[in-house]
Formats: sequence, C-alpha cells, structure tokens
Amino acid sequence: MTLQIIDNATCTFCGCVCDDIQLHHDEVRIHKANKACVLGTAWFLNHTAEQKYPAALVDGREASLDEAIEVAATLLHEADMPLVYGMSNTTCEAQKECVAMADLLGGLLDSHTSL
Amino acid sequence: MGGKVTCTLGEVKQRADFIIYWGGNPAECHPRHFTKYTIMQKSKFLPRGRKDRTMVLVDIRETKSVKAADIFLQVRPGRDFELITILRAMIKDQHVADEQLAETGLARDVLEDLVARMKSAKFGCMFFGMGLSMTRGKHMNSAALLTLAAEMNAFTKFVAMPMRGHGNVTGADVIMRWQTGYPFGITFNRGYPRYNPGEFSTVDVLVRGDCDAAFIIGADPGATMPQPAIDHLKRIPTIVLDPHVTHTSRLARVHITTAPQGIAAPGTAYRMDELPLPLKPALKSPYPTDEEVVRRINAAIADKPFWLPEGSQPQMLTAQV
Amino acid sequence: MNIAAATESPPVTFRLRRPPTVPLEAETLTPDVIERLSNAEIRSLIVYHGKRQLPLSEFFDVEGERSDRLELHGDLNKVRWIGRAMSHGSITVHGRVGMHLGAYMRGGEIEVHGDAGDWVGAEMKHGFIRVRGNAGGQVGAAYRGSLAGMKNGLIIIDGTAGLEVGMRMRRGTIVIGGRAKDFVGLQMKGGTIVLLEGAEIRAGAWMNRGTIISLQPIQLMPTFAFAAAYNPMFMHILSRHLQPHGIALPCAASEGSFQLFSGDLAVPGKGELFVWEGQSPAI
Amino acid sequence: MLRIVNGKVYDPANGIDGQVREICIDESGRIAQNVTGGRTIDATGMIVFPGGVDVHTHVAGGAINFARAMTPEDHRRTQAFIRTKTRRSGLGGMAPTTFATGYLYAGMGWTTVNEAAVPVLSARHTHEELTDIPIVDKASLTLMANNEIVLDLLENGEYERAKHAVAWYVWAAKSYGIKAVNPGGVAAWKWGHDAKQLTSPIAGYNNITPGTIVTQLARICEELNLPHPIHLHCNNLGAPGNIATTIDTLKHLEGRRAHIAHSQYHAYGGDGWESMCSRTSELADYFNSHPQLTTDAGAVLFGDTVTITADGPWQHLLYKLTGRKWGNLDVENETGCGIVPYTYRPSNLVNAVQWAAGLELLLLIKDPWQVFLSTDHPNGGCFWRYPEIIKLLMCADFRRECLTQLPARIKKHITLPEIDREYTLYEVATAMSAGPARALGLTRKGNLGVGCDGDVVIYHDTDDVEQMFGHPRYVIKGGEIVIEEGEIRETPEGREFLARPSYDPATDEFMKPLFEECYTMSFENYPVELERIERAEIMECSSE
Repeated sequence: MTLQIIDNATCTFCGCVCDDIQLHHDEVRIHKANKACVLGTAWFLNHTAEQKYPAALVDGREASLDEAIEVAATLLHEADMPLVYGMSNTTCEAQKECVAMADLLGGLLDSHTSL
Repeated sequence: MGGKVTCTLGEVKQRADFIIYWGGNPAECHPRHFTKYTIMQKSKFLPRGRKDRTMVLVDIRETKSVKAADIFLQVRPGRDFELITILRAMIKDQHVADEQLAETGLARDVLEDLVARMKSAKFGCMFFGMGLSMTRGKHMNSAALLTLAAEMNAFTKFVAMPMRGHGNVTGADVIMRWQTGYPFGITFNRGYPRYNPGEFSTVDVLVRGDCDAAFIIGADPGATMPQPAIDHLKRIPTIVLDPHVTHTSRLARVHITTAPQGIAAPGTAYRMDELPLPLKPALKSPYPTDEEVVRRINAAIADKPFWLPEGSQPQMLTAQV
Repeated sequence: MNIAAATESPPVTFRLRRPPTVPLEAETLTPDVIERLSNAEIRSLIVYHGKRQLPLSEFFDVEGERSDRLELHGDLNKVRWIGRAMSHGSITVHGRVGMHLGAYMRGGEIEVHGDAGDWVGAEMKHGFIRVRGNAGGQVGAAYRGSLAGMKNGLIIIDGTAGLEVGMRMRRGTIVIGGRAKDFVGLQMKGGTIVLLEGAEIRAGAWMNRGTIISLQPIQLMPTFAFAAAYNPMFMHILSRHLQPHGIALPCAASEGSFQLFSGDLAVPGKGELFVWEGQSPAI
Repeated sequence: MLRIVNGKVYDPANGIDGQVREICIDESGRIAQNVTGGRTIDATGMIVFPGGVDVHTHVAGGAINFARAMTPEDHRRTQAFIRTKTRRSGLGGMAPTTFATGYLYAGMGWTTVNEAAVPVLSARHTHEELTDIPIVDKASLTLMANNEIVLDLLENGEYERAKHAVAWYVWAAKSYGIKAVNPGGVAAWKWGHDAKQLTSPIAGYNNITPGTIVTQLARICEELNLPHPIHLHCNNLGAPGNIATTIDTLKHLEGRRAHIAHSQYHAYGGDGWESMCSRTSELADYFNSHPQLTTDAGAVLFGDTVTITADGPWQHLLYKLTGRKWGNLDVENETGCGIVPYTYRPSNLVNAVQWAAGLELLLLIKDPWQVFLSTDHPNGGCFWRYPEIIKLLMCADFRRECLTQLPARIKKHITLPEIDREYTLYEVATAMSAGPARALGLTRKGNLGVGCDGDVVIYHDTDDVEQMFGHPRYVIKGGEIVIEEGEIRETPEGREFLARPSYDPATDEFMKPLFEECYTMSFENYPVELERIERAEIMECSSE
C-alpha cells in the first residue's frame, strides 16, 4: 500500500515545535516521521486513528459525548470556584476556548507555567 | 529592576557566537535544539558553524549534553541563584571573596574566564531549563538569569530564553496575556481578571482546597502533582479532556476522549520563542477536537443562568496607591 | 499590644458560623467601612465566596454596630483581605486568618491570636500589624510587578514566616520572631527587618538599601562583604522602639557585637546585614 | 437601518462644516441617501462626526503582548471591564487586553485602527490578536526597513527583485502596507550598534545607507500602488538635535508621498538633554511646503505609560535612564523591539519639551489634512487619553494653564506659549477621522458620504471639550449602535483590511533558498493563510 505524505508537518511534543517533519501515513497510523527526533518520532508513531477508548466516561461508566458535555457543563456551572487548568498539550484554538470558559464561569485559570 | 531581553531562535542561529545552556539537557529533552537552532548551524555571520561558536553548559551533574559543550561548569546543587548573582557582581567588577565563590563549587579562574568570554562575545544567548526554574528559588532563579542577560547589554549584545517543554505551553501563556493581561495564575471571580501566582496557581489552589470543581485539559496532574493536590482533585468534581484515559481521568467524574493536537487536530502551536506555527494533522481521528468539545461545553454553560445576578456589579479589588 | 480601650462604643464582633468551602474575600471587614454602618447594614455587606456574592451574615454572626473596633472569632484561614487599606481603628482576630491581612493598610492596628496567610501587610503605608502565630510568605512585600512593598509601619510576626519577607520594601519595620524562609528582604530598598531566629537561605538577595538584623547566625549570600564588627547606636533606638512590644535587641558591648555585612554586590547595593555574635539575647 | 436627524454634521471629506443634515444608514451598514423604517436618533443639540481613525497605534502582536506581561502592577490599578452574559471581560490601562482595546476605542468614538508595526514572522500572532479586538475595523503594516533579505537585494542593486520581495512579504503577512522603522538602525542594533547618519553605510553593509533605504522603499510603495504610502519612523528617534536627521530623511523621499510617524519624537534641537529644545517650526514649515506628506503627532501626555518600539537602541538608552524594567525582543532577519515602562513628568525638562512639541506640530502644520491625532500609543500616552489632546488643541487658555506647571526655564526651549491657534470642530474631525482615513487610503472611512461605512459618532454639544469627546452620546459602527450613554450595547466583530500588491510568481522560488538560510521555520508555513483572517477585505493593487 502506498502511504500518503504530508510535508512540513509540525511536531508539538516539545517546545522546539519543529515544523519541517515529513509524515508518511495510511490514515490510521503514521509509519514514518522523517526529520523528527527520537522523541518526536515516538510522539507521531504512538498516536493512531483507532478507537481505543470510549468516547467519554461519566463516573467511571461509558457515556456518549453529548451526555458527558452536559454533565461537565452542569458540574462547572454549579461550582462556586471552578478551576480551568492545563492547556499544554492542546491547540491555541482550544486554549482560547479555555480562557473563554474561565471568563464565562468566573473561575480560576492557570497553565503548566505556574508549576 | 532588570527585565527580559530575548529574541527568536533564528537570531540565535544567525548570530549567537556564545551560547550558555543552564539547567537543561537539550541533547535528551530538546534533541534538535543544537542542530536546528543553535550550535551546529552555519550562517552568513558564522560561516564555520560550530567552530565559530562557544557553548557552555551549566548543570549540577553531567548529562548527555556535556559532549556537545566546549565548557562544562558543574554547579553545586541548589547554588544556581548564588552563582548567577556572583556573575552579576563580577561583570560589574565587584569583588567577591574566594571562600564565597567556592560555595558554588567553581573556582575563581573558571568564573573569570566565563565573564571574559561573555563580555567578548558578539552575541550571547542563555537558555535555561527546568533544572534552574523548577529547583529551590524557582521564579527567582529564572529572574536572576534574565537580569544577568539584561545587564550584559551594557557590554555586548545578550539575550536569554526559557527552554519551554510541554508542547504548546507557550501558546497558553501568549493567549492568556492578550485576553486577560496576565500569563497564568488568574482568577475571574470578580468578573474580571486578577493575577497572583501562589494564590491562584493550581498546585497551591489544590493543596489548600480552594476550588470546588476542576476542568483539566492537555495535562495530567494526577500523575505529576503532589499527593495533597491529587487528593483534592479526587474530592471535587473533575472533568478531563485528553486523547488517552489518563491518571487524572481515572479520578475524574467526567472524561472525554479528544483528538491529539497536530496529529489529528488542526490549529496552531507556539514555539518556545513565541512564534506561532500551523499544525498539519495527518490522521482523521474518530474523536472530536479539544476546541470543539470546549466550545460545546461553553455553549451548554451559556444556556444556563449567568452567574452574576442581573444588574450586579462586583466590587473591584484595585491596587491602593 | 494595648488596643486603645477608651473608645466610646463597644466593638463590633464577628463570629464565624459557617466555614467557607472556597476562599471568602471580605475586604469590607475594615473599620473604615464598619464604623459607618448599623448592625443590619453590616450583616448585608457583600462578601465573595469564590464567585458568589453573598451577605456577610451568611458566614458571620454580627453583634454591635458603628464602631471602629472589630473583633473576629473563628477559623478564618480562608477569609482574605481583612483590614484591607484600613486607615484607623483596630481589628482583633481570635483564630487563624487568610491571605492579604492588612494589605495596603494606611493606619490603625491589627492583632491576630493565631496564624496568618501570605501577604500580611503587603504594600502597607502605615499602621501596626501583630500576628501572634506564624505567617505565610511575602510579609510586607510588593505585589508582583510593583516597584515598592511596604512603605511604612510596623509588622511583628511572633512565629515563623514564609518566603520573600519584606520583598522590595521601602521603609518601615518587620520583626519575625520565629525562623523565616528564603529571600528575606529580596530587592529591599529601605526599612528594617529584624530576624530573632534567623532565616533560611538568600537573605538580603539583591538588596539595594535597607537593614536586615539577624540575632542568630545566618547563611549569607556570597555577594555580601564583611564590613565591620561593632555595636551601632541605632540599635538602641530600634530596641527602644520595639520594647513596648516585648522585643529587646542586644545593644551592650558587654554582651557581644554585630557583624556588619554590606551588599548585595550584584546590584551593586548599599544594604546592611547585621548578624549578632554573642550571648543569646533575652526576649 | 438608522436615521440620525437634527444633528450638526462635521464631515470634512464632503466639506460639511456644522450644517444640520440627516444621516441615513442602510441595512448593509453603509451611508445611504434615504432609508425607510428602523430607528431614528434625534440628535438635536448634538454634533455628528465620522468615526475616528487611528493612523498609528500599537494594539496587537508580540511587542504589546510582551508589555502586558511586564506590567501587572498597572493592570491592578486600571479600569476593568466586567464580564456580562455576552461580553468578555478585559483590562484597560497602559497596555489594554484585546477585548478592552475594542471597548475603549469604540467608547470614545474611534471605529478604525491601524496597527503600525508587525514583523512578518509574528504576523500570524498579530492577526489572532486583531481578531480578538472587537467593534473596530483594523489594518496592519509590515516592518520592512531592516529586513535582511530586502537589504541584501538593495545592497546588490537588485531593485526590481527587492520590489517583488516587498510585495511578497506584504501579502505573506496579510498586511495593508509598509512600515519602515529606524532604517538600518535595528539591523545594526542586533550587533549592539545604531544607525544615526543618513548617508553612512549601515553596520554589516558597504553600499546601503539609511537614506537609500528610505528612498527605495518609498519608491517601492509607490510603484506597488499600495493604498497607504511608506509609513516612516525616522532614524535617531528621541535624540536631541535629531531635527537634522528628520529633515534629511524627508529630502531623501525626493518628492514622493509618505506618512511620517510620531514626528514629535523627531523634532528636537540642542546637543544634549539639558539643551534639548523643540524645533517643530522647522519641521512644520517642511510639511507646509510639501502637501504630499502627512504625519501623526505622536503627542506626549504626562503620566505613566509603557514605551514600545522597534527602535531597540533607543529603548536600551531609556532603560539605562530610568533604571526600571526593560524588555527586548529581536525577531530573526526582520526587526526587533524594546519595551520600557516610563513616566512623563511635567517637572522634567525633556518630558516638558516633548509634551509641548507634540502640540506645536498639531498647531503649526496648517492643513489638518496633513497632521493627525496620535500618541503613538502607548509610547507618548495611552490612546484612551485622546480627548485630553483635543481639549489642548481647542482651548488656548487651557494650554496656557498647563504651561504654568512646567519648569520656568522651559520657555527658551519651546514655542507653544506663542501659539494662539485653536482647533475648530471641523479641524478636529479632519485630524481625528477624515485626514487619517484619506492618508491610509481607506476611502469608505472618515467620510459620511453616500456609500461610505456607517461609522458615526454623536457627541453632546457642550463647552467641556474633554467630557464631550471622552463620553460620546452614541457610537455607531457599520450602522449598529455600539455605545449609548457610555454603555457598551453591542460588540460586533470588526473587519480587517489587506492589500494585495502584485508580484512575479517566480518570487516564491527565488525567496525560498534565501529564506531557508535565515529563518528557522519552513518556508511553506511562513505566509499567513487567508482563511485565518476573519472578515478580510482585500484591496487589490495593480502595479503600472
């Protein structure tokens, strides 16, 4: 099977954020990450498009995405002092939504930087 | 009061003839840093590449990065702040006594040589890692190195930069700054952003038990934080978004599986020098992106009554001058 | 401490009835606000329980009204900003108290029979704070980014204190009875810090001016230089200033002398760090 | 749809000077001849202006974002915008957050802003911030006068190639035009030097001088037909005696159009801080005899601010003078910037001269179509203080009162006490809206003619000028009422203006190897994708 190639892909494993990686993939799995370092290669090759986990878990049981979103919203909305934390391994687009969430909730907002 | 004097990595690649790595191990933690950005690169100003550059590594132990260094300075554990402060004094020709120098584990001639090299550099750059910023003294250790770099500009061009780890942590920092004015450690409980690391930073908040719900994304505090913090996460409703079921997911009320960024989720990530780069996902994930899920949670929250009562205006807690 | 007894009305007392589950921001707990209000008005003052705005009476039983003397009872370790920017009057707390006690204070007195959190007397301008127990970090310090911490006044912590005591302080006096953690007097610009039991590392780091006095041996920054050994005159004056509070500094040459170190050379600064060598002073 | 009746209209673009006119805005948000239905605002006793246009400000991108992180102490004492159910929170002050920037500009009737300094490398970042500035429309300028690829081409006499490279950069950055900062000086600063002589080769080069860079870039902007001419920050900013450099720079323009940024900072005589004086009359004379030139004042107001400029050498000097904080950020191959918090004090002779010089320029340049309101935000003062400047321009008595606060010896250093001119409302409308819009080539801005954007500000007509301009009765953006009686009603997203100059398609191929030599990111990832610009409005520029 011939693999599809993506040029100048960006690796977000470490703060170097190298954007010159050539990825060879078959839509399910990345088979080769040219130019990536040992850490980056592991990062690219260890993620797949397989469905390994349930869409969501609520109180330890499998749940639908819709249900999990509603439960999450309710728990966060009820809290007197909710915390929004993390944002390292995610995109800027998601980070903006997280800042919006803390603003909307009137809660705490913090990233890995504070550690 | 010092400050922060920095640059993009391309400037280092083009110009830096003198590079210090302090408390970091790029050979193992940022493997392409040497080759892509710093010591190995040739440029029009440094045509011989590695030969035109000097690299100093400062750390408490020998790491794999030592091989790449011209000079390795082994500082005594916990004495980084003292050593940097001594260097600040030495560049200004202030006399520091021998026995006090010795506390750092380094001899006078070694430090004098270092100062001479720093001053004679055309363009110096200091990178610092978690060996500096996460050990005793923490933010003051980083501040010390940034101040030393700023003060070096009285003699020659000098910059400093943290070696940020953790993927896109820089992006979070940059975005929070433009949307809230502060980089981290923020509360909105009065309806506008306030900042106080130590008071609003997560470890402290969790250890003191100051929050009553937590939304965790792109991090696994259940694996990395001190036990009292983890215990509090167990006590309160915790919600986790992650491509994997993590330690934190297992103690959470809600876990939602999302597509990994840059592999199956598109968007942007910031490099450690605050340069944004586009992501080019190769795979199509069966899971939604973080962006999509957070947006949907926000929409669901927005459908509920707004937390500030109609017409109420929280009192601001302004500085008193 | 003798809180002026001869005021015309009895104090307003606050008894915690429901412990807050998240931080309770109560900057209205200050004489400047309370002295103008009736009991009912005091009860309906807004406090912030996390993000929720609630009347003070949700958390406190309030007795009395219209007094500039406040008495607080209970474990208030989650209650923040008590006595913020107060200009006169007094606050007495029986129990622990949370962060920012007496921050931006301009006058009056605060006494805590218990422990206090971080930022006691941060950026205060005048007044007197006494904490009978331990305090957190940043006592009398500057908030992040501010050029100056405490500008005048007196803070006495009988117990231990946390990091960065007196960070960037400009004037005034801080006394720490127990041991203080790292970075006492960080970037100090003036004023006096007295350490009765010494401190951990990096005392006086990057100080520009000001005085740190330690009655116990202390680990010095390498960028401090020995200047002299003597018994400075001002120690008498300071001792007399602190004596009403039950604190005595050794002054007599017969008991020993002070080693004076100056620094921080890195700035380069003209700060003074005195370390007592001699008999243990009686406190 | 909206109809504004009975207001006194000041619309300099159409020569309307205080006549009562009806202004109609149709459902597309444009000024129309007539509309039926919709709301009617009775503006009896009020005056009607086109929305303000800021020709030169720094509100988005790496530098201002650096400044935000450096000044938490200012955020704590400043105005906060409290979150509402639909509106994001924000902080004002010296370096406002993006949301607050939109609220503050709209709050005083400004509806278009031009971010004047964007390194191509951080253009992607700048656009993300611009997207987060609500209400106002935006444009941005790309920094070019220290770009090493372009400088190398000019050094080798490859003018045509340089022109294509500039055009390529403008489109790669999705910007609106070219900003030249301290030509050659920032490149020299990367070695710790500066470029002070217009005719001496810059550090690292043999042929090109700051003067040749100015001449060639002005020509390039003209030949590319960019809507805005070269936007020039002259060499030697802030230095006593720099008037000579400034006049010399203007001569190097050889009669071409140009916009000179914050000229207050470039109009000093003297040979040191003690003898520093204002030489604004000389500079004003030059403008008065060269109508193709425009400028903005870069006025200084007393108080706290944070200075941000791509002029790194100046910032290092300022840091040494203040001993406070200093931030510096050099951007590979292109530019750099410095950040220093600063307090302008009336008791300080230099600051007093700067304060006077900004006002002098606004008053001595005769044609308000040539000189515009600006503080070079946040350098000379924060943009939300513009109403104070308007008051200073409209009230000579108030100016004289302020002059008494200055050191007595100031008189020998400035000419402001001798100036009696007072701005009329018509002149204010020109300097804050119609003029900057025309200089920017934004034909639908600063103009209440039919077909133009429905950006209108309505003030109470009162004698208290500062109150009047600081608190508009209504602010209308694209036909929507966004501010009413000081309350924010709506926060629509603004548009972004882009210019697309044409360039040889082979430029990509030519740039790639040069790029890869200098930069650390992939060439293909460098240009900002057009899809990232929300509500882009593209001006196609055809070269002759």
